[in-house]
Amino acid sequence: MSEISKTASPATARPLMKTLLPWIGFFILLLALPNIFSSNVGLYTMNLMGIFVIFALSYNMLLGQGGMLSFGHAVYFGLGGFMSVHFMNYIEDGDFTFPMYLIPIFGGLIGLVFGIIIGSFSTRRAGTVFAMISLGVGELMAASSLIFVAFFGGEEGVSGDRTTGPDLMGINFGQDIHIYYLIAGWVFVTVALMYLFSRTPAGRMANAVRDNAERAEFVGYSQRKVRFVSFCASGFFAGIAGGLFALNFEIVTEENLNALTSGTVLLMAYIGGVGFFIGPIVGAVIFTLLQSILSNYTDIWQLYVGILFVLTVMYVPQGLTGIFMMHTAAWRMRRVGSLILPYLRAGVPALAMLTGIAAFLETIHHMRSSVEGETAMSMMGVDFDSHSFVAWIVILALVVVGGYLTRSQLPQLKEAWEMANKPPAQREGAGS
Amino acid sequence: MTAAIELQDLRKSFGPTEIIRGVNLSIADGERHAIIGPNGAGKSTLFHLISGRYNVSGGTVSLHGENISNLPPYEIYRKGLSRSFQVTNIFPNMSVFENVRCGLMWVHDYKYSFWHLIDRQKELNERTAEVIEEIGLTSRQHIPAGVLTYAEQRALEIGIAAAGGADVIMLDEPTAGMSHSETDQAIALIRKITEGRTLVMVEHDMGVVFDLADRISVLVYGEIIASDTPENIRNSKAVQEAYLGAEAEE
Amino acid sequence: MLEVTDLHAFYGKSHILQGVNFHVGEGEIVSLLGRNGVGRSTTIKAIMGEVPPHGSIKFRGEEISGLKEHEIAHRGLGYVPENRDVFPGMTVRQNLIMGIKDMKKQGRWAMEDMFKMFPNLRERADVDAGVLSGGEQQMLTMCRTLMGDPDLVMIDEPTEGLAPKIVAQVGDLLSEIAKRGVSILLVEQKLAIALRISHRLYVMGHGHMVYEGTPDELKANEQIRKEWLEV
Amino acid sequence: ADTIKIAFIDPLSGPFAATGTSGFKQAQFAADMLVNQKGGVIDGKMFEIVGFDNKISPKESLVQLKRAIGEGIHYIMQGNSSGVANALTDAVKKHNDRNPDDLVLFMNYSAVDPALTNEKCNFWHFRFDANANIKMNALTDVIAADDSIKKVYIIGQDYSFGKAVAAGAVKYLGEKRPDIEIVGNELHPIGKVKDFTPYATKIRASEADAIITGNWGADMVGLAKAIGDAGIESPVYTYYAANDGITKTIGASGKDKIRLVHEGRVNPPPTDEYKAYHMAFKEKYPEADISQFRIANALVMLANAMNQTKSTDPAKVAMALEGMEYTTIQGDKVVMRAEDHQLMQPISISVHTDENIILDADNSGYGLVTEKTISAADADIPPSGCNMERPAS
Amino acid sequence: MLELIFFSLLNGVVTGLLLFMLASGLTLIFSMMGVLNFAHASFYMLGAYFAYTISIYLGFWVGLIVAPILVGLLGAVVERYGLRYVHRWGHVAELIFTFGLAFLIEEVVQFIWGKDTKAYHEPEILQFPLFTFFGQNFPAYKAFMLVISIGIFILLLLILTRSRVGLIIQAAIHKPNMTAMLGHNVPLVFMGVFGVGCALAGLAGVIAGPALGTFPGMAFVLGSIVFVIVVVGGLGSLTGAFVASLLIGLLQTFAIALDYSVNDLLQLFNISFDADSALRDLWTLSLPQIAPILPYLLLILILIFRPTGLFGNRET
Ligand SMILES: Nc1ncnc2c1ncn2[C@@H]1O[C@H](COP(=O)(O)OP(=O)(O)OP(=O)(O)O)[C@@H](O)[C@H]1O
Ligand SMILES: Nc1ncnc2c1ncn2[C@@H]1O[C@H](COP(=O)(O)OP(=O)(O)OP(=O)(O)O)[C@@H](O)[C@H]1O
Ligand SMILES: CC(C)C[C@H](N)C(=O)O
Ligand SMILES: [Mg+2]
Ligand SMILES: [Mg+2]
Repeated sequence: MSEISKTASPATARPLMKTLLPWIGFFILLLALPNIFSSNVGLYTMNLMGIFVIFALSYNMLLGQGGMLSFGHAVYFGLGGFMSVHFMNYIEDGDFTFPMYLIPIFGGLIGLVFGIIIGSFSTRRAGTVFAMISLGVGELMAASSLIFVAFFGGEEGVSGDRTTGPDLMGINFGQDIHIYYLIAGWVFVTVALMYLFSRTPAGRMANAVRDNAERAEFVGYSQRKVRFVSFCASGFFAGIAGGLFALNFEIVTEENLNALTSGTVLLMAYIGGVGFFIGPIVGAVIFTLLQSILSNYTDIWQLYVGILFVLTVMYVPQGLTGIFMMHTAAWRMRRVGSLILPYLRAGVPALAMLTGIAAFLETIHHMRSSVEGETAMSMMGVDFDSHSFVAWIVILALVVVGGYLTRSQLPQLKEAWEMANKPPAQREGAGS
Repeated sequence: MTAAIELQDLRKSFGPTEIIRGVNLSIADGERHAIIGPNGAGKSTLFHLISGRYNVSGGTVSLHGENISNLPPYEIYRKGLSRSFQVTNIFPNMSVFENVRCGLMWVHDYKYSFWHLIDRQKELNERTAEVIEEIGLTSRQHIPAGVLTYAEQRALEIGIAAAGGADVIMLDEPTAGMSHSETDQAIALIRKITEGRTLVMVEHDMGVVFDLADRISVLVYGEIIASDTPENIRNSKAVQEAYLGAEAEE
Repeated sequence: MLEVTDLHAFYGKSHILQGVNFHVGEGEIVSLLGRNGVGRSTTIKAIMGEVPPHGSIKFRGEEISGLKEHEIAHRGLGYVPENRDVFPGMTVRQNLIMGIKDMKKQGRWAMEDMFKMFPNLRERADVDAGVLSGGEQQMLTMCRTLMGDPDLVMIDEPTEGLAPKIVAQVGDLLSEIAKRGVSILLVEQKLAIALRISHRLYVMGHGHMVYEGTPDELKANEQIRKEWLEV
Repeated sequence: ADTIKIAFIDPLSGPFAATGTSGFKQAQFAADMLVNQKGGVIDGKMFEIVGFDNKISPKESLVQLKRAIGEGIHYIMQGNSSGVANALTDAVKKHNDRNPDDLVLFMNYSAVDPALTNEKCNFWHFRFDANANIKMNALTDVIAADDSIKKVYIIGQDYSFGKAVAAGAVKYLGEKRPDIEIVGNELHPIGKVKDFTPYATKIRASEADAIITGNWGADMVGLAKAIGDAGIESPVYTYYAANDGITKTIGASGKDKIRLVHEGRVNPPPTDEYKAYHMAFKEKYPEADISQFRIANALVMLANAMNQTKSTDPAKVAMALEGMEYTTIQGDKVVMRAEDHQLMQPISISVHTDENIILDADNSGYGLVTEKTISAADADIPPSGCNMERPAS
Repeated sequence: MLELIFFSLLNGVVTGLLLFMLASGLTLIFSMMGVLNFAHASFYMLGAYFAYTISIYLGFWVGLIVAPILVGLLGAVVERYGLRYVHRWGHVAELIFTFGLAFLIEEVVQFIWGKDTKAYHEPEILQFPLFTFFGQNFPAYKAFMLVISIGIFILLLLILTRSRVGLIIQAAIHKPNMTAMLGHNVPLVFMGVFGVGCALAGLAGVIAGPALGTFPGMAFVLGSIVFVIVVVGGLGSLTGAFVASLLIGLLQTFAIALDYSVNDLLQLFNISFDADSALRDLWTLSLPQIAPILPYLLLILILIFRPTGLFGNRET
């Protein structure tokens, strides 16, 4: 018996401190961020990130953990938003009193209620049928939102004011920085809850059903119920994200529940990596960054996002997080250091090539969209004439030379990679 | 005493063809029962009918005297019947440990709980570790099940089926595709794991069958042509003709 | 007809075939014996191009190593895999149709022949192959390959998982195939069948041939059987 | 000297991009010709129009507003869709309430939902276009005068402006010609209808003698095309059935059939100054037209207000704009009514034709010829329900 | 009323057949390769844009022939260098790949052609009313659309039922090696089918471009409705797609044509309602208003009660 307890899952044996450490780090990070990025744009971006982090994580409860591909997840997000904004208005009108910062609860609840309603028939099946039902429900809701004006406000949506109602220690959340801390608080709590959910029997069975729904039935679980539970939980958290959206923007419109938003969350989760808990977080952060920062610098940022997305699906199906996780083996063996140099040697020319390609696209775009005769443009702080011969030579050189050098470095990179990941000389096995 | 499993005039048709044609069989509590028969006789189908994977077209299946025909698989499992599959059927992306734990969760009464942290459930995890120990996969417990070798997967398949402590265990060709030494290990494992329970299995490897079974039923074209002790079956003319055939040659 | 010289093959870095030499003549049944894991299946896969082959493989005097799988099949080689690789979502009939390479040409075998040989299949002709019993799937795989009218079939462990009685049936089928002028390269574990129907036998050791002879010779050669075949 | 940035928040992509981008060009051109080339404002500060694409979404507009504010912009300009304007005016008010040191002023050049200057009026919002009721009042005068019209079909986009048009039509027709039967009053989703044929079929089947619509952008193109294809002969009374590809689509099939109510005149060109301005614009943007002359008025009035107060502080500028009088380069005298921030200006009714066209639209040979102009005073509809909170100063 | 019904019927059939042209390519790709191609409508859009550009220089008719071929080739390239690569990551990855592709194509189209609507028009010789009925015109171009779509239906039906291509592909999805060893050139067939499917979408684009407008959002507008058709008709069933296309085309036109509302229904039973209640939108709901949601309602109902669709026989 004593032998057995030794082999128990290490998770149970793991010291509490070690489990908590990442969470404490996360907490401190959330507190520190606004001091680092204190500009308006910085705050705005981080608020959006927070909302999308919750939203994307809730999405991954379906796709990554439960194997349900949904094209209509924005429904719960949007409904959560609408519900919250209505409650904001009730508070403003004095119909009832409730602290504004807890409003997202209502979002979560309506997400849950609709999760229960829609989940009751859509989780009956998985795979394509589920995906198509989600698509249908998504479109149906989006179209209905334009019809049921009393609740959805039609084309204009519903606006509210977040500064009314009982305040929190004199703060009425008028400023973005207040909202930041509010969102951060919610992010911390919901991320923790969603993480914990994945560690419960329901969460584990969601994985099992994703892997092999049929077998799950032969260990006592109805696959439909398992999916249903995940689906409802996911709707709940998406609703909370929607509520935060309502608080942050003080307006909720049809867009919050339409296919575009559903697509965006899928994109975020997938780019980040659906196989990892933090994948969607990474995805949401990167996507929001691209969306709000890149769009300041270039008109064609969506083109870049599209390219990034397609390349991710093609070459790193585990998502960007997957790229980091690929290094864990090397990291454990303390060999990551040996990769730095090869990475640099391949990375610098690759960067040059990418710059070249971006310059090419930007220049073409500029030539086509600017007014007749206007040829001066700037990119990354460099001013040049889009019609000049020199500019094109430079672009060409960047692409060709960069591309050639990158290619020439690849074999070395591959070798270094294999070296770093070679298992250490077979030591005595731990017995079997 | 009621039988562990009782089949009464069980029938199954796919479209116009009747595959199981009125099977009557009673398997006593604690018995190790083997079902043999030619390919396509309907052995796996019979398993599917009992375990709820297929709906029956006629007749009844009873478990400990209770009619379980046409219940969904999970209901049947909850009543104490657990099975393995002829074609390996595990959770490939989850670790071996999690695979086995999934087989234990329901019986430990966690159901669809989302308020228990699973890693904190001491008893459950200890029991999981025990089962893994029994199937000899302790050193591989954190590896995704999908990358195990074939024999290891077969062992895991049996492990998941047996983990939950169901009192009736059904194994469909547990040793298929194993080498001789692996087969021997598997027999030992099955013997150990089914100690004190009812075992129903399908096997083509006569060595295994005669080694393990208390009683053997022979299924031919959806009908049971004989159900008897191993010796009697081995000597039965009808069985030799229908199934063993050229076996004597080697 | 088939002439394999100095064939090497690798899985990743492990060198599985280390210079295999053998040949199969017109109308001949040749068996490839050996213990588990010596590389018999790999040999066939290398010939079919599923595993990249290194060395020379000549079929009717033409070099076929390096060709694509479908090109090799069109030269007249047929392959029956060991793991009952039926197309589960298609009916038995569709599976058989899939075997045909050229719809316009009438080959040695018609679908009717197949059904005659295995009435089981006729009965199940419009059922998805995936739900066939293991044994039925094995029969189907074999028939499917024959539908392509190969001049040489390579069959990998056709009796694996079959009921003892059907095993005998398979032996008869193989003889029947040979009678129609098709050469056979058979990989078998069950010595009995191989000895009964083959014209010649090879015994394979680790990655290369260790013995060649007729069934009678092998029966007489206790030593080889002890060392390379028995477990 | 430094520049004064003005955020132009409008659809620069999507089904209404044509209208948005054309407005953007007109704004840039007006800032350049009428402000910057005349020496800028105060002591040489130049206007810079910065485009922000809102994809015609209220939500996205607020996002763009945040961005604009983040970039230190204090003046925003928007016009396409009253839905967006409703959201913006609300957001601007909230922003100014919460950030009294960082004020923003909203110049609405085209969103004509009457509510914006009535119940939703707001000190920081100024409208430089005549509102939907003022325009409908003028349009129904023309309809009422035509005795052959007995049945009218109203069709519009399903949002606040479309509804305002429908409500206005029902109200004024009811007052002026109670005998006219309204045989259809229909709203369709905005920007989403792929094919207007079913609507055309319905209109035709209703045997209406006239059609009233406020459709614009892609929705007007589609509707015009379907009406033309179905061979419907009834006259169409509209707000925005010209330029940005619409005139070209209608072409010969709409000759003398389509009547528009609008501010500003094109044919005959009201003044030489305007004609020169129009031609200069065509020179620079051969593919576009001056379709929204009010944009120029808005910018010049803003410049005047800044010059007057010698300040770029939105609070002072807003005060100066209230009640400001200005004579446009078309020679019209316009006044920004202090009470509700609605610009009082003459409006015209014009017809789609290819005769007597000096300045055509879409380079199609067709254009608008003004048949009737109503003076600012006659066109007036007094504000109702505007309770404006003015900042204490 | 007769006029309304007659023309609604005609319009519905025209819309339906146009939808079918799109759906047929998608069905082809889906039934054969198991790929739910989210980028399908994007290829349709490319067809319209290619044809637009070609028509500027060489006229409509050249565009009609060349543009679908170009789109088909592009589709083949996408299959060869994208989809085939992604295939190894499984179905979800494939689906997501096409989803990303749809996004990318829209961006690329905007990059190349800009964001505004293109002046792509039907050819002069088809710009006349084919007939006039009750004083309402039926444009010749619509008749042209009708003929082409029916032609495609017949052609595809022949290809699908008279050839083995379908089987080969289906086999190759799951077991490419085995299929190749039976003598079938799998990669080529895959590329071909995907290319043909895309070419069909392209053709639909060429024809629909002048009628429905050529703008960057045109793919998005139709994208999901095509899925509805394919699913409602039964995944992989060409006949199903045909029937579903007509059904949805008619549903949409008739919903717009017939002005009935919940209110009418209530009055029938002499029920009145409170004009201020929160549910007022529900009571005043009219058929034209809910026209856009009908297809999706249909989709959900079908999936709940008959997950295989009207004519389908498999779920995934
Ligand atoms: N879902 C189904 N639809 C149609 N026929 C089926 C289905 N499932 C099984 N069958 C048929 O039922 C018969 C019995 O199959 P089963 O798998 O039970 O055989 P078995 O006795 O297990 O054989 P083996 O020993 O080869 O595994 C076979 O002929 C098979 O084709
Ligand atoms: N896909 C693979 N990757 C790596 N190694 C492989 C692979 N397939 C087979 N091997 C190894 O190659 C060797 C030869 O395998 P092969 O399948 O040819 O053996 P065999 O002689 O046919 O034996 P069996 O009786 O098991 O069929 C074995 O050691 C096997 O482990
Ligand atoms: C640009 C304009 C056509 C906008 C329209 N007048 C509205 O109020 O929404
Ligand atoms: Mg079986
Ligand atoms: Mg083998």
